[in-house]
Amino acid sequence: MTRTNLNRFGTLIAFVLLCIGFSIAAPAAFASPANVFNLVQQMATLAIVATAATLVMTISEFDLSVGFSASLAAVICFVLFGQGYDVWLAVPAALLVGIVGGAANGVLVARFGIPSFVATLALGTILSGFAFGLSGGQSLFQSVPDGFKSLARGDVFGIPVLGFWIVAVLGVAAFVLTQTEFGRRLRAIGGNAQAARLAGLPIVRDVIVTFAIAGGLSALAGLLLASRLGSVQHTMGEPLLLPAYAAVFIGTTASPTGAPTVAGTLLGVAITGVMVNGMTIVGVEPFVQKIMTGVIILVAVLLRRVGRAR
Amino acid sequence: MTRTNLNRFGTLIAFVLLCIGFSIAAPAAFASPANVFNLVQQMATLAIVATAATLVMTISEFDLSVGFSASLAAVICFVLFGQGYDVWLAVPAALLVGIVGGAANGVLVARFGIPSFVATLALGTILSGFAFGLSGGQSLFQSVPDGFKSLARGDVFGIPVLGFWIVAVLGVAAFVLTQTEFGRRLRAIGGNAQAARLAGLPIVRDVIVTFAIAGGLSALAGLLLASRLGSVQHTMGEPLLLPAYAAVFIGTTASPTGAPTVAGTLLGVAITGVMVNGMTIVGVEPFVQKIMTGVIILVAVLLRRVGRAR
Amino acid sequence: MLELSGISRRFGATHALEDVSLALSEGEVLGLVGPNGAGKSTLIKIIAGADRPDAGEIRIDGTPVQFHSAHDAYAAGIRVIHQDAPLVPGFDTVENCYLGRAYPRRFGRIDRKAMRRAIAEVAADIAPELDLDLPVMFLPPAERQFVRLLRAVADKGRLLILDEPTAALPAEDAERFYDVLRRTRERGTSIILVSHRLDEIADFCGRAVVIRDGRIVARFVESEVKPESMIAAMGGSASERSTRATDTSAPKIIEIDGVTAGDLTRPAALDVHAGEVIALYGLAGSGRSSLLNAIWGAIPWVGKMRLAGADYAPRSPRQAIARGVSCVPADRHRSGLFVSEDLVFNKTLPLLSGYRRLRGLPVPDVKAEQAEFVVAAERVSLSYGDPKQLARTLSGGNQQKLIFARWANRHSKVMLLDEPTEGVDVMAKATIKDIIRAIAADGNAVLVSTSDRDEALELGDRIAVFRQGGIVRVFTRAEASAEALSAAAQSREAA
Amino acid sequence: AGEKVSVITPFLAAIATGEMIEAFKAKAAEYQWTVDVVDTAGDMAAFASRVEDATTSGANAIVLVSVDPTQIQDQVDKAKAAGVPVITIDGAKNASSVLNVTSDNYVLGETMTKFLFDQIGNKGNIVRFFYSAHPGVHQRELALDAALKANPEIKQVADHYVAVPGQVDDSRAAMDAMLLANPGDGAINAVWAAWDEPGIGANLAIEAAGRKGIVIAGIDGNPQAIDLIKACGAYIGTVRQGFGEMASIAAGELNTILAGGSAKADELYAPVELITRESLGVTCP
Ligand SMILES: Nc1ncnc2c1ncn2[C@@H]1O[C@H](COP(=O)(O)OP(=O)(O)OP(=O)(O)O)[C@@H](O)[C@H]1O
Ligand SMILES: Nc1ncnc2c1ncn2[C@@H]1O[C@H](COP(=O)(O)OP(=O)(O)OP(=O)(O)O)[C@@H](O)[C@H]1O
Ligand SMILES: [Mg+2]
Ligand SMILES: [Mg+2]
Repeated sequence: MTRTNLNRFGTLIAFVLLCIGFSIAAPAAFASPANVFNLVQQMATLAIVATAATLVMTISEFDLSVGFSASLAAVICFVLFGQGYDVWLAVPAALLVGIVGGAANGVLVARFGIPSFVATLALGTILSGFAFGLSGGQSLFQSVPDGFKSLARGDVFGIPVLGFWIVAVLGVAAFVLTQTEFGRRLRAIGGNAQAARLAGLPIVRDVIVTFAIAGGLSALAGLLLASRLGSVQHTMGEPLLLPAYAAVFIGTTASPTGAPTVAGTLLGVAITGVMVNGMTIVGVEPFVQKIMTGVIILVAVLLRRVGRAR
Repeated sequence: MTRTNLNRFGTLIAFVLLCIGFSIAAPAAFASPANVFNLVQQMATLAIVATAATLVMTISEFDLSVGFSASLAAVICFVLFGQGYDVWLAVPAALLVGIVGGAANGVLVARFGIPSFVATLALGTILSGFAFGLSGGQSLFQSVPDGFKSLARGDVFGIPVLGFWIVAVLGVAAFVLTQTEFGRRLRAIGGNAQAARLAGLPIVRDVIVTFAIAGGLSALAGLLLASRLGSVQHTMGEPLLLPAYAAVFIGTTASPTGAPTVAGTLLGVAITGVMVNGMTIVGVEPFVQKIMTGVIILVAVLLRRVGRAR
Repeated sequence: MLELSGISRRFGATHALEDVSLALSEGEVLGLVGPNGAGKSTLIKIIAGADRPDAGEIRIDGTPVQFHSAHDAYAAGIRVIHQDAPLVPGFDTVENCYLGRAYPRRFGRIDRKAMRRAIAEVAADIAPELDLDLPVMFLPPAERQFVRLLRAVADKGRLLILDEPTAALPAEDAERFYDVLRRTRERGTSIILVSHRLDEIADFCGRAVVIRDGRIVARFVESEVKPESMIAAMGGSASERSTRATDTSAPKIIEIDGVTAGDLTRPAALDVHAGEVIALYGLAGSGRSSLLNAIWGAIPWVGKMRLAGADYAPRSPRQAIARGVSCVPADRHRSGLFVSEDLVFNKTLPLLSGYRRLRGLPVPDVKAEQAEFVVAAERVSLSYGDPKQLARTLSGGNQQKLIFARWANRHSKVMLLDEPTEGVDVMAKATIKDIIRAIAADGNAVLVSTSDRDEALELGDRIAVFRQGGIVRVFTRAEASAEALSAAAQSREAA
Repeated sequence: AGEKVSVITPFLAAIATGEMIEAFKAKAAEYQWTVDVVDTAGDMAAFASRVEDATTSGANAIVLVSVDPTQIQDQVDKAKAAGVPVITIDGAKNASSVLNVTSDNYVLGETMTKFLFDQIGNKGNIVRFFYSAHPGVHQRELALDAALKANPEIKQVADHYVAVPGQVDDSRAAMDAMLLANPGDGAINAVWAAWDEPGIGANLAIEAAGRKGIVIAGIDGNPQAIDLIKACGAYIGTVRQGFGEMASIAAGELNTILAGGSAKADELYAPVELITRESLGVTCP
């Protein structure tokens, strides 16, 4: 138990040290309420996509289409705006596309037994082709209703709206994974798919549902990003892919059994977010930033071993 | 046995169909000797990086630093050229950096138990920071010795030089994996690490060596690419990452046990290579190309199920 | 040759081994027995270099040694089959047997032909029908056990350690293995044998030690090595054979008619009445598991089945559960356990929706789950430290009990049990048999496949004997005897 | 008429590149060429491969967009050897290509920098958003460097190497941080964006922080940037590259080349146009 806690603390300690370090280096700027506000906003889309990745990794699969789904959802939403459709139609339509795309991933994986890496990359490429075609390769920013912009901007009682999204999405995901029957089933499938099937779990259905949720969350992240930026490019979601999985894997190092957890993923997102933000504030050279990014991540995951026997 | 063969044929059949399709669509251009020559050249770097990925996936790990290693090696080589160093010094130095970087990955994974996804991404980011810093973020193309250019250009007896590289690298890798003791150990470690441990295999050493080889191969691919293009950008290797793993995974669908094989990987590389080449020749719209790419990959991996029971 | 002194090993609060001292001389055969969780496998892992003791010393030929890896022990001439030893799934039998060994070479290249020849020679004696060239992932569980046996005896060493080598093997298959083992013993190899089949220990071992709670509690030599005395030392008593007769007037619960599936290649017919326990007996690969898996909906099957008078055609275990069927699958590691999850998770998973606090809300009541776990664990005499410990930290036999415990409290109409007592100690076996009988006595039907011939005889109201993919004969209790079962299982003529 | 022209770029996802290619396609339709557009999504190796494909597939001409041919010299040489004329739009002069049509990137940078510096009275603090990997963009950076040397009263207090793709979000996050690192009115007076998209990201951050007294200028004449200029916020100017003009000059010259003639010169420039509130006729309160 103690050892476990020390492990868990390791990565958390790294995070705290990072925050302390930046607070000393740039006390006024880094530790200011405004920056915390910014940080929360900046982390939101990544946190949501990383949650999608967490769910999929819980069943021991990969979803490489998350970034493509995010882009496509944003493009569809803005194309619909351009044709005069309302927020209440455009947003659900875009989310639905994400969910359907995700479900298709699930079908390819669960029904047809295609390795998820191939299935989701291929399907993601198809989605990105549609995003490209629909946007005409252009940046879309016209006729965006104000209602849509308020999805991800501003604050309520001083707390950024995106903060509420983080709490809502990650809170629900954490609850589902740890407290519900569905979450248990996902862990079982990820732990031993053969045994899960023989224990009577509806594996095919659960896998499809998981990928569909991941697709829906990715689409949501794409929409929030679009709302935050007010414009859409057809490749905008792609840079989310690697950081999302990096966050999940950093998170697994903070979990006693090495399984992905929502809390661990949030820690991973927070570490990467704070790192980039802090280094930009301090004004580190771009190439040094890259080197430091790698170093800090390694230190963070190595620290967890401080408490390890042997 | 029959079932196995049919499965194996599935993806191969997809490949042959693809070639036939393009030959019909563009008989003069696609099926010409000049185009076959091009195809071989175009596939070479990806084939080598995908071989690195195959080795690492044989031990059930990921190496996300392959593209970064390729870039860094190319940058280092060109920076050394710029300072007047000779090919005989610059090339081995660049390869050595790749090997050392790979070995460092191996140490992080095998000794410190960091998930390979995190370790290699973090280390890769560090490598890319160095590539960035050394190149100053700019394209390098000055004072490249002719000897270096001949590494990846031209032909011998009508066969492109890069074709020999493919045969050499993939041939050796296939031989090592299937015929040698080292290869058997890698397959055992990847198949069941616990079984390998209980059989007393030197896992730590083998994992480090595998990552080191992967780093060296990535560096080689970067150098060949630099030689082919005659210029170097500090991000040039990055687009190799996803296609390399896609090729490996496509290859696994052609293997009876689902394990990665060099032959399967080559098939994966060939499918993606022919697909893009053929579509360019036929002249497909960019967004349609993306959609087709996804569709063809899915069809290829689904075809293998033609021979399946049920 | 081997001396252990003062060996201790702790896992958290659990003292798996405490001050164990033991000596083995050249060519000696030692039996190691004890209840589940006593520390046998831990001791073996330490001798094999797969685990390190917290305290104590290992000496070989009088010299203290420290094994840092399994390779060190191997180099010292120690050969082991661990309990539930993992194999490399993509490797065939030959490759698995050579893992960690020096490969034969010919002109510098690995000589696959020589490898195959060497393994085939041993296989001819132990498992003549085993396909040596098929990746073991495609082999059924029983055949994978043969691979482990081959691996252990094909590579000659000074000391051979076997941790429950025959746990799921029928007596006839086990006998062939012991024949080979006898020859090994005659060559002067020392052997340590762990088994819960005490008659095997009595037959084979000149000396035996009993471990309980991590300590050696008794040592027997020669004629003292008897099942009764060992059971007494373990703190249990031998069970008796019940005498009941089938009530053929009771309603048929399950009717199987012309079913083929997997290895069950000849159409099988069998009716099971309420209150009846049918034991399925046969050699490995004879089709018993396939029949159970078909009824469980786990593999594709053809034919006709009826359950409680209605048509029954399950296409997934889920459908089977919905109809009141329960199943303990064979091969707990591949098909049963979630080793990285805790005990409660493992216990309640298949019937999770039964623990809701609010009926419509799919959120399990953790307290209720835990309470039920404690009761079930008690019932199957599971020995564990904490309900929250991970399943992988249980001893082999306790893992098996955990899987059995899943269904122990359910009122199943049909209970399918595939090797439910694999690796379970004699006392717990008796408990499990009692539970099985109690379930049947409630008016349910039980089909239990067991490789333990005595268990088949004790449990079965009737005993269906399988041979080469079909049922060759169904014995009534009166007709059945060890000899008759063996004869039927090995008979040459088809039914 | 009927000639096959391959248009190849690694940056189709970049808005400006897309605009040039669309304009080129429109012109090509007039000349009745068949145009195949190929994008390699930032992948230089694939870019080289596609140039080879175009050469062997018997294209009558190859048009490279937004790249310097030196980056794939061997492939361009081969095209030349095969008798396929190569022209570049928004690229660079090269011995093996027959024509480069571009805006003079140095002039673009100079024009924008001068405008921006004038707006802050040639005095104060600026931040820079840049991307040296793109040869054209790098020229603009050189223009800024020169202007900084010439204006010692202007100080660069922070810079950011923009991540592509994802440039808008990335620039926004960077600007968020820069604003906090340089708090107080006058700590930052201007944002120098090497092209419009980072400027748009910076604008979002400034808007959200409610900071006054910062002006932004970019390059490209991106429609969204023009909207922002009209909106009277921080964004005050952009330099419109004549993307359409570039494409039509290139198409016109190519028509001559395909007819057996040769280009007017090996490098031609399209006019650049500074877009400000003034030029747009907007008066702000
Ligand atoms: N990795 C571990 N972590 C924690 N406890 C462990 C671990 N391995 C074994 N134990 C505990 O050590 C004790 C001895 O286990 P061991 O496997 O040696 O028993 P065994 O005698 O082989 O039993 P069986 O007959 O069931 O195989 C058990 O209480 C078990 O739970
Ligand atoms: N078509 C199939 N698809 C999936 N699994 C199959 C198929 N055919 C057979 N199996 C599996 O193969 C296994 C056979 O293993 P095993 O040797 O234990 O059973 P058996 O042949 O019935 O022999 P035994 O009498 O020893 O139980 C079964 O567990 C069954 O699930
Ligand atoms: Mg044991
Ligand atoms: Mg069986």
